Amino acid sequence: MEHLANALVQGVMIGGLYSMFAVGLALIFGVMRLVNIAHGDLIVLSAYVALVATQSLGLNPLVSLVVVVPVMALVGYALQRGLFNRTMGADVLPPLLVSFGLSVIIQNALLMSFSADNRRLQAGSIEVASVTLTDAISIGVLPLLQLVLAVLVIFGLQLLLYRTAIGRAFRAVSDDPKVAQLMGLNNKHVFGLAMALSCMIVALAGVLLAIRANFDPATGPTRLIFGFEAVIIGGLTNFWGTLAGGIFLGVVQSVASSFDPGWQILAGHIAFLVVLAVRPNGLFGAAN
Amino acid sequence: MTIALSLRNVSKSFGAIRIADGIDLDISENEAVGILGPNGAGKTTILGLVTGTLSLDAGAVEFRGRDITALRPEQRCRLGIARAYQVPQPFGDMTVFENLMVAACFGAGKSIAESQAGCLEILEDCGLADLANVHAGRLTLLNRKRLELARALATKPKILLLDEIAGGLTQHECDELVALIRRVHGTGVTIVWIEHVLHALMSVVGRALVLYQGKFIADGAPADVIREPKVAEIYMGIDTDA
Amino acid sequence: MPEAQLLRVNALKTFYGDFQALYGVDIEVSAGQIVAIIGANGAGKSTLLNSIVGLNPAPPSAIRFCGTDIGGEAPYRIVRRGLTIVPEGRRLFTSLSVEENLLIGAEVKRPGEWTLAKIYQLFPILRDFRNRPARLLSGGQQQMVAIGRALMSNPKLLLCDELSLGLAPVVVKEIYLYIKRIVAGGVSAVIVEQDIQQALKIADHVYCMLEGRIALQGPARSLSREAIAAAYFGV
Amino acid sequence: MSGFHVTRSSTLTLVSSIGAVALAAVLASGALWASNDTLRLATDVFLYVALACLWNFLAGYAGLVSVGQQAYVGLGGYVLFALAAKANMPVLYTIPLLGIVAALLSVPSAKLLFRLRGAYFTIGSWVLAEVFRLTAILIVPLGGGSGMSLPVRVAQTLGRTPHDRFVMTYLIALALLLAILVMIFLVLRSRIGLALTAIRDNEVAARSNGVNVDRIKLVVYVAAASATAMVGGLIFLQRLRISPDAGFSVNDWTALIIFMVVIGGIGTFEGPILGALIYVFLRETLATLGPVYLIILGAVAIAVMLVEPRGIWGFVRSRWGVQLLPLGFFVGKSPQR
Repeated sequence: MEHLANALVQGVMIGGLYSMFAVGLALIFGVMRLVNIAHGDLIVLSAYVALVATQSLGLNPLVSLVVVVPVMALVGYALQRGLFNRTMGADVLPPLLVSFGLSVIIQNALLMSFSADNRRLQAGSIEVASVTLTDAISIGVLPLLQLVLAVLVIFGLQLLLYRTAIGRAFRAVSDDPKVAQLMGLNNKHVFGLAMALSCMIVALAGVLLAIRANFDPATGPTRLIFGFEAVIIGGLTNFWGTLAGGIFLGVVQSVASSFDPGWQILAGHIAFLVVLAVRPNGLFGAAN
Repeated sequence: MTIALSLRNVSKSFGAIRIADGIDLDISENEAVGILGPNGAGKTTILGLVTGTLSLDAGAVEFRGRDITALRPEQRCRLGIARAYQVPQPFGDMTVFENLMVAACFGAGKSIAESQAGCLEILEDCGLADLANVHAGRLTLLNRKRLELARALATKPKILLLDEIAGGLTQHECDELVALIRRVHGTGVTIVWIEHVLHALMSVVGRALVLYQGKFIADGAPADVIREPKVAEIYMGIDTDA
Repeated sequence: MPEAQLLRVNALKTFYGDFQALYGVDIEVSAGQIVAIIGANGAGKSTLLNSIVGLNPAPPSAIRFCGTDIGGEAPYRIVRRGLTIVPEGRRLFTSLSVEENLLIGAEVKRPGEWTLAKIYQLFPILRDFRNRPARLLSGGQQQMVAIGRALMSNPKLLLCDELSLGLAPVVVKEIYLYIKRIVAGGVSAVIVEQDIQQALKIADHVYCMLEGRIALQGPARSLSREAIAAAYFGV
Repeated sequence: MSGFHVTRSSTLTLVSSIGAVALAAVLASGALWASNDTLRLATDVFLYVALACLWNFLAGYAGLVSVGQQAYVGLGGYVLFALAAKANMPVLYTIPLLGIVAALLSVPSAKLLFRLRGAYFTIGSWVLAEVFRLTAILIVPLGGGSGMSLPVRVAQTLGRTPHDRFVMTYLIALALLLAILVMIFLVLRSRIGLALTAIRDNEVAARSNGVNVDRIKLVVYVAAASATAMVGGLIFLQRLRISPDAGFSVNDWTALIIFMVVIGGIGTFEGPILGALIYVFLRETLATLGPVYLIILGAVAIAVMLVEPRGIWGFVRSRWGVQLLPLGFFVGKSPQR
């Protein structure tokens, strides 16, 4: 029983990370109906940027966020203005294929620069620090930090969307991009900012992931899929739903893994397909 | 007389705008009905509710006594409900002839071989035969409207819903259109026609309805309906002081 | 002409793919004027407006605003120059509140007298509903928001596309009273209307479009009903 | 009577049809004269062309942009190995069975995936492929995570010498490719083909004209899955070895294929064939480049999407109005009037 409870707690923690993968995806879909297949590869790319920053500047990975987050924001803005904006239109095919091509390019560029070896960021003592709750359940400080950061990110995003001018612009462009530009908004710039913001969250998620688990150039697609599953399970309504979706996915994986590690990821996928079959609008989405 | 189409207590709004507010309406088999009303009154929306491209907030739609409220647009089309859109919706990368073939094969449920002759005939009727091989995306607005009508006819409809198809036509073209619609009506097809070009409408329909703020505020012989003061006030803007 | 010329559309042709919608349209608007553009469905009125605001491609010299060629510029740049539209069907941002809709209009940060306070002074009802989602307002109130949203950019010229669409006659009358008041305050306006009577009542100058061309134009008072009917229906 | 008549072919389509038949005959005769290396390369080409045409059928015609077709490639490979090595079924008989198994599995898959629209369908298809891959890892009798080889005795049923085996695989691959091309051609020429173009042009209008969009898409999805599995079976029959990572590789069976189709011309019949040929030509000339190779292909595909989304053949077709296959309708004036 305790063993199960521990799996549950760990699942909730990892779910925080998944929801961070997911909100970046949900944000750009919400603002510009773009699904970025390279999302997972951007997460891995940020991990490598952090790797370079820690090695060359001797920074602690958590401190390296000061570099990684702005770098990824620039990457995001540049990708949107240089690439995705040129494919936006009624047809979903061009942006999909372009982001898919980008995904393959990032993976192989990382493969060439860093080889296929497993990497990990060394964050020092925080990695092993933990809080013991009972004999069987202890919560790592790092996973806890992830969950807290995820909640903070989502809280911040909600504030940004509903309390700031840029958030208002995001929502206006999402409602009616044609009229938004007639009211003086530069949609391309707004889209660029949305992608930059998405990539900032990606950077945070990527660094946290890289401290916690091994990564290599090919791990991106799986992160994309986890994020996507969290979005769909969460129900596409708001970011809190996405957080719930991420936690649901984390718990399912963690509990399955406690029985047989081979089933961890498969169980998550199956849970997603079951949700799709039973409640296509998501577990936490509106019933309509 | 049997009823072709019924709306039963139909309601529909977009936000604060009420398009239909508990509408009841019966249209008989082989009737020809015109729908009038100011811009934005929701006439086009009513057609969308009948063809199933829009969903009702409340109420039911019946076709020949059968409740079709839950049916999808393609199912309603195959039952015999065809619509010519106000803003033409051609298949732009297909030729005019192929546009009709889609309607004949799927709307009327025929094979490719069975469809061809009928489609040619409709093209000639609608004055499009010489444009049969032209890609629909290259047609002028006028010809797109003709195609819209031709394609609706190719589904072999029992009821034909027309939305502003006479606008922009010259007098001669308008007369041809009226003659065509009368011919179609003559073969037993029920007609529901939204039109601002009144003289065209009046020469076809035997009954006119005026939609205003979610209700039909007038229903009767066209000549009587347009003389009603209420209708003149809200609809005939230019003629109120005449 | 003694008055300052604000907008000049010069031999504008517009195409949608292979389909030509405008065949060389000329229009002039002077400061302080209300110009009406009338015509049947499909005559090209909305196409003309969309070309002016930058939604359709146009050669630079085809549209001149305040002495600068602006044809083909991005819409948001044109707004910054002081040319705004109240779009057909209002097109409010449905998930934004009334006040947020108005604030979007102020994104371009053009200096001028129109502020939230002044909009609420003009349309007091909007102040009461400021935090409501815009989609829950009545048609007339939504039209006020749409006009207010456009005014928030402090335009020199306001384009109004089918203001009367879907509104009760009483409401239409009220909306046009507001337009008169706004123009009296120093903003010029181009109104596109199907309601001819309404257009004639308010406009200084009228253009009538037919099949992508200007079929008739002149000072509103000088045009006879017969001439308009002929130009309108092309008979 | 009507003064018009309908034809579906022109001189050009007649010539190209005869040319296609002649080309097929020449290719078939290759079994008699080609060397082992040529046969192997040609078999590769056939299988790539087949995958490209099938993906294009799905994405370019039915708008179902799947990045999960590797699910069916791997499925085909695994089922073939299971039937031939474990159940001792003659290899030739297994191939149609692969199609049937994949078709049966693809129906419930489609029912699930079709709940996701547009881009979400795309990622959903990837999840499904991952489910297939992770499931394969769990199946111990088929080698689990490390995969399995096809026993020599099974391979030898195709022919005693390596040359005989190459000839056999070559002929099966060619036959399968021709069958797939004919299938796609006939579907495009049928009512379904009309519906597919209509849906692509204007889905709302297609529905309003009686087209059951979901059913048409289901038919295409199932047909593509079934044929892809047969191609997958042949791919691994040629390789004699399969593993979950090789069988369900998104790079090998979907990314490369998508790049071929995009470069050649998505939504055209000829484009994927052209794209696959260009790919194999580049691979043979630039083989040593490694990952750079995928980067270049990806970049070219992106450039094509940005500059000319219709690809090389789409450009040729719109520029010169070439239509090699009798897919359209032509209405002519009858002479007697």
